Amino acid sequence: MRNLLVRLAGHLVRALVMIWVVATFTFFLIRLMPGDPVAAQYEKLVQQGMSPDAARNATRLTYGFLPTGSGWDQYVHYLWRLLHFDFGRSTQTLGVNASAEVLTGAKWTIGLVLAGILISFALGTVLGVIAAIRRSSGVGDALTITGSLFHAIPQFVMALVLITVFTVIWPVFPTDGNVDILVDPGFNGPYVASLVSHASLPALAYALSMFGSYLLTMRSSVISVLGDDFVLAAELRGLTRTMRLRYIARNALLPLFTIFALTIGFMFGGAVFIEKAFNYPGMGITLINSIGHRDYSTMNATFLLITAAVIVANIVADLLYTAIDPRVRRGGEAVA
Amino acid sequence: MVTAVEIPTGNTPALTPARRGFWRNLWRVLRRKPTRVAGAVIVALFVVMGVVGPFLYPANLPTDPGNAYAGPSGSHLLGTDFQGTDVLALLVTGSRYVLVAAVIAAACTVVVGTGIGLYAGYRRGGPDSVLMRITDFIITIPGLPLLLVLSTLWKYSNPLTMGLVLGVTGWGSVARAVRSQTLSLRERGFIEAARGLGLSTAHVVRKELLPNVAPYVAMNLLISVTVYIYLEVGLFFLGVLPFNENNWGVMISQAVQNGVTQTGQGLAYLLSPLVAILLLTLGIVLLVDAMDEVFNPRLRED
Amino acid sequence: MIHKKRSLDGATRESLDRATNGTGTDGTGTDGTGTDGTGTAGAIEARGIVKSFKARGDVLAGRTVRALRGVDFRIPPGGAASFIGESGCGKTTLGRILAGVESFDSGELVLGGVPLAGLAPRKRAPHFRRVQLIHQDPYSALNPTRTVESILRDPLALRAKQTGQSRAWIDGRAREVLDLVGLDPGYVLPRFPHQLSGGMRQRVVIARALTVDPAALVADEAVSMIDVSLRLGVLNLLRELRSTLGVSVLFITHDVATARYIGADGELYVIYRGEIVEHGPTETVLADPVHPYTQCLLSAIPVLHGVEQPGADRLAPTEPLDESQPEDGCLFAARCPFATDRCRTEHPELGHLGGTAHEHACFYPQRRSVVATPLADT
Amino acid sequence: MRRTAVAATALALCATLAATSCSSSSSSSKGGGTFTAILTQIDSKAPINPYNQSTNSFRGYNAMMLGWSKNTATDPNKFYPAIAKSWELSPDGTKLTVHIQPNAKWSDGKPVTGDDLKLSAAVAYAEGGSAFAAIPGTAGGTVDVKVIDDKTVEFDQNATKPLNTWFANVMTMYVLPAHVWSAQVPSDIWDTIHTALTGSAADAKTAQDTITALGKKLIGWGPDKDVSAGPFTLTRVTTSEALLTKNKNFYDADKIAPSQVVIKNYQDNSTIVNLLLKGEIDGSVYVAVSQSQLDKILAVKGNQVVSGASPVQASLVFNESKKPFDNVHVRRGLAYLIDRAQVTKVGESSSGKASPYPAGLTAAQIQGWGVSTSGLNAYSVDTAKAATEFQQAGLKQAGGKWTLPDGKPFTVPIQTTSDFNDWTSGASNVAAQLQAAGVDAKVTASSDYATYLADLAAGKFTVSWWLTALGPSAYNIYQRLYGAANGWTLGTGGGVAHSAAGQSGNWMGEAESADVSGLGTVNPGELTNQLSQVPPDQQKQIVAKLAAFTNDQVPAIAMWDYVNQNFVNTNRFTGFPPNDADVLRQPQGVWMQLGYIKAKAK
Amino acid sequence: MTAATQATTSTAAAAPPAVTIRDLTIVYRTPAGELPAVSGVDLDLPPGTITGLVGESGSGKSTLALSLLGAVQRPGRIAAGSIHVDGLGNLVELSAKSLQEARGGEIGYVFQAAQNSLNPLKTVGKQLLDLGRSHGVRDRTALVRSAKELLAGMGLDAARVLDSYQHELSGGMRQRVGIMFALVLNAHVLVLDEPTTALDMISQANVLKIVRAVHTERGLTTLLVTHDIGVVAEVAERIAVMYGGVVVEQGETADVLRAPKHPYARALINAIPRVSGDLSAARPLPGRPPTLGTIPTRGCVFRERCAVYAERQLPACVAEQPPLAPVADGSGRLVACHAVAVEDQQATGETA
Repeated sequence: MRNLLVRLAGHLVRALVMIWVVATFTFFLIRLMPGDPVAAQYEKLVQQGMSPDAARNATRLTYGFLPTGSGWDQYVHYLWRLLHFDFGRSTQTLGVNASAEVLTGAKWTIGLVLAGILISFALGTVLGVIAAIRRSSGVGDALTITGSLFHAIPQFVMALVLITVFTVIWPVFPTDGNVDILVDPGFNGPYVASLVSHASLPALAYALSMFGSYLLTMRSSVISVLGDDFVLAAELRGLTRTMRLRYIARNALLPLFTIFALTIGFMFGGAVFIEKAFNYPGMGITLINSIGHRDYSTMNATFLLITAAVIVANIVADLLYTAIDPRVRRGGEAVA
Repeated sequence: MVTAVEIPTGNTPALTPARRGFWRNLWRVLRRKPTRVAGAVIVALFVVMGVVGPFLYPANLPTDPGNAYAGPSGSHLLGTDFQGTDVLALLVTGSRYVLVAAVIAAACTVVVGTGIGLYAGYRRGGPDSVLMRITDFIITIPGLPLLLVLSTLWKYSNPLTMGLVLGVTGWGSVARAVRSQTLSLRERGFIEAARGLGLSTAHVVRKELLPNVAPYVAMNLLISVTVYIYLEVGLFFLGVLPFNENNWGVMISQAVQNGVTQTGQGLAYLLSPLVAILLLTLGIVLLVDAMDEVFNPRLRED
Repeated sequence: MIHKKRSLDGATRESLDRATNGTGTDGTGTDGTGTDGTGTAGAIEARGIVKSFKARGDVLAGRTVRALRGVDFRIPPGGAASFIGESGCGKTTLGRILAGVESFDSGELVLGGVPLAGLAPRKRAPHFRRVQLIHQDPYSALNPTRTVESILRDPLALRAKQTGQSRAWIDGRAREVLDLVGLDPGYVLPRFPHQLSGGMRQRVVIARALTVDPAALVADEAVSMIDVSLRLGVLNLLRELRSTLGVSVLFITHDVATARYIGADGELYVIYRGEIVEHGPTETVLADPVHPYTQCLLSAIPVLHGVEQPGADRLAPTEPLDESQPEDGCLFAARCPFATDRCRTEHPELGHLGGTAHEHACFYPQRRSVVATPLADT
Repeated sequence: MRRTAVAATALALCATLAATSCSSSSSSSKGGGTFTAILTQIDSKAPINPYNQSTNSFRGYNAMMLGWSKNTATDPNKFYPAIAKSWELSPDGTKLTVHIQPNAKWSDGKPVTGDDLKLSAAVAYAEGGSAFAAIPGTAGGTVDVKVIDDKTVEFDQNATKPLNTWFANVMTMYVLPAHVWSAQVPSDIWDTIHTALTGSAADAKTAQDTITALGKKLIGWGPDKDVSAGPFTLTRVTTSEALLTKNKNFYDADKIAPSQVVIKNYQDNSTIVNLLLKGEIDGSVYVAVSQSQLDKILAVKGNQVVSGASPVQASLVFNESKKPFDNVHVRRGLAYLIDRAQVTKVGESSSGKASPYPAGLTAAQIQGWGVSTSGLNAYSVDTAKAATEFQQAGLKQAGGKWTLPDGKPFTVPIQTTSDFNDWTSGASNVAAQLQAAGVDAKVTASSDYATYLADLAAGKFTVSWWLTALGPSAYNIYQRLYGAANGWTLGTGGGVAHSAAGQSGNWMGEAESADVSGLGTVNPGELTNQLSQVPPDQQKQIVAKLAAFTNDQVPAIAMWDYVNQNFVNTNRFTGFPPNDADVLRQPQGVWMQLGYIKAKAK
Repeated sequence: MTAATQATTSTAAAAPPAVTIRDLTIVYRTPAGELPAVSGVDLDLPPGTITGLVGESGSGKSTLALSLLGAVQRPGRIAAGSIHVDGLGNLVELSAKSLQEARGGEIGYVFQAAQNSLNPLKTVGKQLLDLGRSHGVRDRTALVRSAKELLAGMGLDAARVLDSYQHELSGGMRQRVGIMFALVLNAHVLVLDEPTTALDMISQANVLKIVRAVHTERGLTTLLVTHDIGVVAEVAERIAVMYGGVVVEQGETADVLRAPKHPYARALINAIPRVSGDLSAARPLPGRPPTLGTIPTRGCVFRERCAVYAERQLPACVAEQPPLAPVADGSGRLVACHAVAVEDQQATGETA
């Protein structure tokens, strides 16, 4: 237990440092971007038919939400606010807390990502075990090549295909949004069903684009575990096949936690593609919009949130590892 | 494994000439499986397309707005685009930007990733900590969002910048993997022996460590190419990259924006670059399988 | 394919001497302290070497394992010393320290007459290079991606660069060292390590060590991973190198018989928990061990029933080493069948046995006949 | 049995998926009384505050103005009644008396009164409405708002610098419920406003700061529960949709057929097209679609398109600070080379019409302002005329390629942005046409519109896309060509000053004036500024003059006029406005208020 | 020889063998075709004895050991022959289910010490329960009790060990746990594969002492596979020497060690340095042990390294692999050598 706490403390310190670095990096990077929120808003208003004067007036307020002072002052101010979990105000939805903006989207993205991970993990590991056990047969080869291909096919291609198939050719899934607005919100059947049906295609896109990498990792992991002595030992002790498979699977799963952490970052990044393709209002859409509107606070908050998600995933993966692997949990060394 | 039987990989472990040319060796390994040959042929085809292809067409491709979104026909094998330009011509002339950028990015990733991974893993201690923190940063910072922001900063007027930017943001996981491989190789006696013999760090890294991580590096190089092609094309798909030259990403982006997925009109325009990418991916996937054997003399034997 | 060891013809020997001398002057050139390539050039001396490791996985607790607790020994040029002890006794660490791949906390190491304490790490390197480590595992000691030729060529090329030798010299020398270890250069040079047997691999490792004209070889369990029928060949090789090249050999093992085979005319050191508990001429210690630990160790050697008869005082095996056992008093007290209260409280120092070269660290030294002896009728 | 558990979850998920795939299609057709519309971005975190750019207060649905502009080309002051049932404007245009709909009530049952309007005006000051600037001496600014009685309110304009746009600006003021908003607004707000407008310099400054601070506070605020005077109230909003329910208290509730309205987020063109293809949208805003998409959409049962002229035009504008584009002959020559019909076909095939004349006006505007087309040059494709113009500019033709006088190749870099597909497609076609004519044209794109605008304003581009003819007011239209972007800014004395190319945001780099045969020396910025001050009949003359000037000088080559293409679906509702109805330029909520859109008889 | 060994040896002579291997051939599929790792081996394990099976790498000894559990790993398979185990019948013909039950049930297997034969993620106790479940053991408390007894008998803190993970056990402890697993279900045949390799001398002595003790206590039939003749000499009554997939000599340990007949057995014994006696008595063996691909397919497998062949060049050595046949001295020793056969013939010829 103490071991675990020490690990956790170390993680937290590193996480904070990393968040600071990313916060700093993005802060300055974002300020290098050409364009400013006022100009972007002004043009939009004028195109919506507002007169130039009116548009100028309407955008004047936005200036009030832009940081002032030297770059350094802005940075210090920004860090100071970060310490209070204040991510600043959005300039796109003027005056609204950037963190609220991002969290609204993040909620949906996290749901999708988790669903995607769950499906791809289940699919990938099961197929990975099969591919490993049947590795010298055609089934194994086919699975491996399929895994590699799916691993390579990116999310947006997957999304395009799914959209074309399931909303145009065979329209069984809704095309956009996260829930049917007409359904009363709350924990009731139709609402949950609506949530699920809206999430299914994007989640599937995630899953299909991810399971290949789980499959490949699981395959090589199982192959390596199959070579471990204890597997043969279990056979020679007369353990049943199911029991042995369970031994193998549990040991083979360990390396997947590391991959899992990497995947999280990848999936949150991929949210931009998936959400854009399915018009699913998550963090990716928030990010695209905030970039388009040069909404600095929201951009910063999005970056930090994704970073935090990756870091948390890493920590979770490590803790899972610790929980499952007694070699880590109960001190690092053997007695002799 | 308990099985103490040493299973030979071939009929006779007699002399394998050691210093056989790399290419001959490659060919030998490829020949073992038809899938590998297929992969190599596909990849070679695309290389030729990227290198030679653009010279076959005029700098400015002819347009024919009256014949936009045409389906495949005798005069336009893969149909036409939104202003009646031949899709095949676009595909061929557009391959160079995409491929060059992806190869540069992959090379960048592999060179930086391997370099840092090897150095950090071999050196350990201070340099390792510093480099790994940088690597963590590269891994942690969300890549695609970063590219979205960078795409407003850079003009990506040529594949070189495109490739460099992609590569610079993507080397983290390679570095980490190479480092952990290096750490485990470091425990192997031959590294210790090389140091004991007074061989320089440069020598140890280049001659002892590098050949042992080579299969991994080669696989990554190949796979990175596909990853970067997709990333590039994905950015074009998102519409965040300016299109300054013909390339596949622009084709997909234009086709999708023109509603090909909805109307089916100009399907060939959308599918051509997609299929090209998938084919290249398949080629690379099939080829990757051979890398272990190419670089590992132990597996290479007949 | 290991062809019969050729006796060195005059020309080879001459070139060898030249090379050895070359190294000597090279060494002096860099550090200014003299070795003349004859007398004490190869002497290795250790005084009070101490080394502790941090236990891994427990950063905050900072528990340390004391691998070596002040080890002294001296090996003359061309001499042999064997270090025996059970796993975890620190013998491997000692070998690695001698070869310069591991650092040590305190103590003094003198290589070829040069004390290393005052030297900067860079200056130490050439001296450590003269002590070459032969790993236990010949499979991992050779880079699997390179041919034997390329493996041997690199250290030779470095040497050639330093001494201004030609390419031809490198080729010739590569063949020479292979000849020395009893391998056929024509067969071995173009091959990859995996194409060689364990014994041949270990010979290549030795050949590689010889490329730098070492003063000493540290052989850490050098034959334990080699097939039984091939072991003796490698052991013989080490013996021959001692006599033909004047290389001293440090043999580290838990297998007393092989230690005896290599170093019957040398010194035997028995290490227990980082301390030397008994030391003396090999045959003396084996025939008349006085420390109970040595006696336990020797008692554990299997007896070839039918060919040998067990020693009259053979001891029953003790429990294995447990690092958590108390460290005050004699370190062996907890496992010692003869321990008294004094043993548990007072730490015995290494002392000479009745004015002989035989040293021990026991309050109650008593000779016991624990080693099996050949049956008279065979 | 952990693995089995995972598998079981996966199965359960699949089961739900299968179950919902059916229910989702049924839910979309549920409620014949639901009208599904598309609007711009929806943000569930946005406040119910019409002033916020992202808002859950939707104009025409739950956000009401005093009147709905007819957006006619010639007279921006034509309005349909909204909260204002009727109004009187004093002859000098400085005093507006508004009569509130007698039945107007908020959705919580409280009547809409003059106090509501007065508070709305106060908020407008804080949020920076065009007619409500808390800065002394602002031209066209409101100086006072008087509540005459419960249902009558008077607005007064700054009499010293009146503008003819003031009336429209006041009429487009959002009406907010005072009983909801007053808690957010200090009770002495009008004192502060008056101080800001008339107080001593120091006091005014303090008052202005107070108002600005209030504006900052208010902009992000919105009531938790919607209180609307419009036909609908907001029920709930998700991140991509908003649900509005019919407001029983709306003064014209009888006219409103739908019992609820779903407003969908306009995030991405293709998702909208997908929805249209499913026949799920009852009324859309302008959606740019390709010809093939249009065909496919219209093939869906019930889908129809209602289109009208749109006061928006896509043009290629020149940066005249870059040589040789400062030379009018070069610009004219290029205009002669480009087949605008072809560009339109490639770029905006279904929702664009090739602009007939490069004059800064759309075809509808030319007609509306009665500009004589006889004097306008259509710049029909004519290589010979182009050659003549180029030669006049000193360009040379060698081997079919045009070169600059110094022999360097004549290149036309066309800038576009990846954000707009029609622009990029159009640009490639322009480039292809020019290349065919021996002009080395090249397309480059900015990664996004914000970058494009920033680079544009920085004067980095040579030839770039620009939306022109943005109406409806003539002043607005020519502001796009002869406003700040070209260096003409309002001086302190009310006149117009011109800054040199590259300065004060003058990225088009036009000269202050030019000689045009038949018109003499014209300062277009001066003329444009006059448009905001003179009555309509005088505006007509100025517009004609500016059209001729623009047509002659070609600071921009108009490519196409956008067609305001609204998709509607007649499966559930009928009675949509006819083509070209002015109401098409307002949201469908306004259509309903004006009596359009009826439930379809079953 | 101790009294105990004498006693068991004498019973061995009376009772039928507990394990009878006849003409066993095990082949591995390789790119070069199926190659035999074990060819035509006959071996008897008399009940109550410890038989030491000695050989170098590639001799086929581990494959043979695995075949005793019907667990030859792919790509290997039993191509011919039979393995009769007392109470089970011919293993080669058993169903997968019966084989699974026999493993760990009737036949216990102990791994090399360096190998991690335990699931690293589960405690010994949990794995014990898994074992019980796999073998349909109902009475878990009895299972745990007998495991504890076994462990305590081997000098371990049973409760602590059952609660430990593999990495918390030392090499010697793991080996004892391995023995516990092999015997906890009351196996009567015990196969030990290199049980002391990679252990140091003291641990090795401990393990051997335990092997000896449990063997006697439980009346087991034990096969001890090792490359170390010393280990066999210490505990085994009988010894079988394997080379190139063939048993070349078999007999009472003391007899074989005292006077090995087969040139390989002789050379192997001579190649071992000893702690006492004449150092120069040790002689290296030339050549290298064959691998699967280099085992001669015709003639004697040892021919290439054989000193006798080098000297006498018997044509039979080239022609065929000599059968394992009893030597004429009546000691019950079996040797597979043409030269020995010829000598015997000459000897019997002379006496006759």
